[in-house]
Amino acid sequence: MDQNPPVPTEDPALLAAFEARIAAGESIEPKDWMPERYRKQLTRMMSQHAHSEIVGMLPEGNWITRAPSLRRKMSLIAKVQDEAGHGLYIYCGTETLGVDRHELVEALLDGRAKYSSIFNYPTLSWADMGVIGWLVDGAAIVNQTVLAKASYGPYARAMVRICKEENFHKRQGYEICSVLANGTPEQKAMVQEAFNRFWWPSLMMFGPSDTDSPNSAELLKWRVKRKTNDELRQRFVNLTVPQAIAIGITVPDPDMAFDADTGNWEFGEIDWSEFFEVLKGNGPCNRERLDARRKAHADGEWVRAAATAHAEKQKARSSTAAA
Amino acid sequence: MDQNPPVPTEDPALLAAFEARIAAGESIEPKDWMPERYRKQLTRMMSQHAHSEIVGMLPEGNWITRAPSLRRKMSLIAKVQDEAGHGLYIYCGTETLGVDRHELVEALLDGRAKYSSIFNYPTLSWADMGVIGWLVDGAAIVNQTVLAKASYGPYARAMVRICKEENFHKRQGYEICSVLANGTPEQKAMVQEAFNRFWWPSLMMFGPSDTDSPNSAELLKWRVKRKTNDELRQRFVNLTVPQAIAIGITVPDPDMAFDADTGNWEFGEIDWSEFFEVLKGNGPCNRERLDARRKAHADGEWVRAAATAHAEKQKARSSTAAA
Amino acid sequence: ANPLFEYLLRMGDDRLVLGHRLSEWCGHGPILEEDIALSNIALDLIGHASSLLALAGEVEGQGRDADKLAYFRDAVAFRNALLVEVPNGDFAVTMVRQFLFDAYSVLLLDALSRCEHEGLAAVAAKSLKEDKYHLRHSSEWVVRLGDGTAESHERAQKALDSLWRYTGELFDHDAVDDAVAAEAFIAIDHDALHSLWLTMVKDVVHRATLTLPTDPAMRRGGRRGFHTESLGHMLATMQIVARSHPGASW
Amino acid sequence: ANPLFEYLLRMGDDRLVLGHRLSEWCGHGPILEEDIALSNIALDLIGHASSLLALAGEVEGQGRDADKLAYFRDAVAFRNALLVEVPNGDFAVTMVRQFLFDAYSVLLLDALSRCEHEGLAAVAAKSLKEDKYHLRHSSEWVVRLGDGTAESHERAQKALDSLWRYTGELFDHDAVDDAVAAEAFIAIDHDALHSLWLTMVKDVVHRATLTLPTDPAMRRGGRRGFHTESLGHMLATMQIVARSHPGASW
Repeated sequence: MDQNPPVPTEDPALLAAFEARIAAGESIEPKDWMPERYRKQLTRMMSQHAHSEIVGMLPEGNWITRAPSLRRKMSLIAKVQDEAGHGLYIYCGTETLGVDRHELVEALLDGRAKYSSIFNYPTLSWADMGVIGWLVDGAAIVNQTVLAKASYGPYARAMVRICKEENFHKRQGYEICSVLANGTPEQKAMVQEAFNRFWWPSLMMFGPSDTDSPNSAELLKWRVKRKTNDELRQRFVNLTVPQAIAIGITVPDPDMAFDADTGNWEFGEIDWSEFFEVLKGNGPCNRERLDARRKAHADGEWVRAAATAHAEKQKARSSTAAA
Repeated sequence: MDQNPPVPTEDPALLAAFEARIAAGESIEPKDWMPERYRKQLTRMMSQHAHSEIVGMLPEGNWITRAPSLRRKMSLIAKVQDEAGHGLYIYCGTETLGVDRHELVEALLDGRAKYSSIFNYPTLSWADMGVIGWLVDGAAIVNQTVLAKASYGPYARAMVRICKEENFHKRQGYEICSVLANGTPEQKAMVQEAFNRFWWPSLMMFGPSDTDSPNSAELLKWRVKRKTNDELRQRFVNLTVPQAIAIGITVPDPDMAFDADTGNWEFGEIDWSEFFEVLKGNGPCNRERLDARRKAHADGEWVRAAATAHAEKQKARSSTAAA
Repeated sequence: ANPLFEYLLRMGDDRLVLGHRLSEWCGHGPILEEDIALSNIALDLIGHASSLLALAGEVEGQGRDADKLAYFRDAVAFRNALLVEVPNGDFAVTMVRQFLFDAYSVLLLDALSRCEHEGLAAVAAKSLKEDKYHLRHSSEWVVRLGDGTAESHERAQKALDSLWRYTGELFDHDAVDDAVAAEAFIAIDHDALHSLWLTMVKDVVHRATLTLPTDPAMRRGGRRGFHTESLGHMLATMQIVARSHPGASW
Repeated sequence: ANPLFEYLLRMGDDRLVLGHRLSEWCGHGPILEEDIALSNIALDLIGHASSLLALAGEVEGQGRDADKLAYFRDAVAFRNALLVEVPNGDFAVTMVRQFLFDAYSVLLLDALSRCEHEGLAAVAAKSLKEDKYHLRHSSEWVVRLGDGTAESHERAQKALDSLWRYTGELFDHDAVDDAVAAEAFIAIDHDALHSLWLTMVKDVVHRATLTLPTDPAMRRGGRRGFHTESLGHMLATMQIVARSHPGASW
């Protein structure tokens, strides 16, 4: 999908009407006219989001078989299952924009489609399960709460539904961390170490400063994006740092300091080179994530073929029966 | 391989000379004349022994990756490696009888060849590693010490070499059990439970009472077999029971009692139905053992083909170079 | 020594082990919708296991709760049937294994929901609803695979042939069953159960255009702790974190 | 905090993890003679690991012996290079991985056998002999596979392509290396090592009729505990018995 195709010639009257609707805060629905670029941007955002949910099942799925209590095991299965459901739901949303789900899946497996960079980090301890719920779902919620007022109706509504579940996941993740932070010395060390690994990558989830982000201006204009990356990132930091303090977790940032005037927790410079490496496909797990999805897809080929064949046989039988 | 083929007509003079040599305690070597049945019996015994060593790598190989100390890990790898070496050595021995190793392997993978029944039992705890060394190698040694005086030279010599290593394995196995028996309550329970599982099956390793064993009479005559199954079994029990008592392990046999007159530890009735089920292929692990060997063989096909292809290329190159 | 404890362990371990096996599919299913379905079933089964093991722990009366039983017993102490511990294999093995178990479980729980042990009857009744969904799902898949493509048919038949030997154990009855019948009024007619199960299975196998295997020798031992070598490896993964932090809370 | 301890951990963990991976082949090798050879190499490596970890524990001075370090650390505390933890894959992956490591290890141990830390120099000298056999064995196999059949060639190339990204890490040098050079007089010229290694590798790759991969981005992190997701699963199996009986002797 092009990021910057030549701007197709849109009917100026239609375009003006469209932008007026946006400015008035109206919801754009599937059957409404929309500029081609708007359709493309929405497709890109929604498909990236869906891919993120699907790929996001893997880092957490990695710990299901090792979850240390039956309750945590069940919660984790349910969380991963929710993510699959979110992915499905958003894929259905992309279909309202005229995109075939199978094309999207192919783009993902080919390595052409993007998904949230955070899922290219490996999960190395049980504590990652708490930290991911807390920080990653937490960051996603900050992003999505705002998207819930996005101009495209199906996307906005999907965000409302998904946010509800993700708020629950975030609370559960924080609870896991809280129990660990109040546990044995080994558990305390485990959760601090996990937090140290995920802190900066979760700040990077909001994307680079908008001056560096090619899509931002357009998306803000169309109210697809409602806040800048930096604004959202700051909101996330302000929410999260007190939570960390409350359970005795240290933020691995020597430059972090509370600014009483702004009410912001000021933080240090982000090393964006890591982010761009991950985006390029050179993150810790990029290859493993894609390999896992490809394997599942390839291994499942005969199963899907069987389901299709059986459905066709059933159809043929009922036609015959009806005839 | 037939157990009871029609007796081929052997030259009575050659047969008489052969039996005289046996009676005199002479060693029969590969180039000596031997009755066809003798050749067949030896091939059967030796190939079963080789197969047993190879299949026997699996129950112990099952715990290499979980060995709880570096020293035990290394010992176990070495033990399994020794077994592979024994198998190889005996396969070479069968080649002196004119049998192709690949035919033997094929017979094993096809399920046509026999191997010691004991290896059809699964290894379910770390303590099994101690118990197997102690009881299974222990029983094998009792069998083999006698076979070391067997009439067929290559087999007798193989037994001498192998027995040396197996004595070491037996002592190591007993030492593992001793440490467990003197360890934590959980370790004590673990080794007692493992002993309970392997006791009766190791008694069965000596085979049924000779009245029930089709090959015994002939093998005794030809000094391939030197003692009856029951004699060997009793010897094993007499050796082993005091060893168990010494480390506080209870033999799971309510009928066990020491007979001061004979000096034998008398033991209860063996349930031979289990043995015959295992022989028939219905033991706990028969299928898994064969599946594992078949998989290794099948997965290794391309590797063996590569080695052959490369060797041929090398040969062609040196011929060309020489030419 | 405590037959009701043993009995509940058997039921709890069946569902814990099977639920864990199913959970190994998360994120690796052949279809997204199926990933969700398998996760659902895994969730249900682990929930049932949780209730059953909790009940077992109460009956044992030595302070062991469901987690203690799940995470701190070795393989030889597990009492699940061998069927549920066999590795997932391909999707056909997973679905055939599931179907063979679901058919048994629905019949068993239906009978148990009417037994006189209140605690067990309640758990059975509650779990039965979900089991019926499981059975519908797995039998539909067995039919889909058996009567799908040539490849899926072959895989399904292979699965059925290799798993059949584990089905006898589900209907065994021993001293533990006799004791709970006498002491706790949990009286299951195993032969009748087996007969009903066979009828259900034959029907689905037939609709799936598969062939019912002829009885090979049945493999048993799980009810007495004589497991296959797979269980130990499965438990290594399942228990490692809990065992690495004895006494810790999660 | 203790760079020499970190350094020895890196070396010990490399050989422990690689030795463990190789030991997974026992009983499953493609040829009986090769089963024996792989076991031999696994044995040697675990022996080297044992010595190195014992030395590490002494240097750390907190009472941890080799077993304590091997069995009671979590994945994030391991310091092996990523190359050695990747799953065995097929025989080509195993052999290529082995060759890439053996070439590095022989050069490293040769240099270390002359370093001024007596304990380490002794371990290095002793291990070097065995490593040379390993290198001969693995390079012969890489050639055999690369210049064998079309299938073995393809598998060997695939293996090389997928493992190449882990080789950069072997020659990284960081503050730990600087510190041990300064404090313990263990000064390895990593660039020179890399250069020599590349020469050896190119020679074998050429004889194997394989193509040297072009540098993709290198994967690193093992030296700081940022492992792949494979290591944790490997350790679950490796450590489960020891962890289940804390404080016990074996």
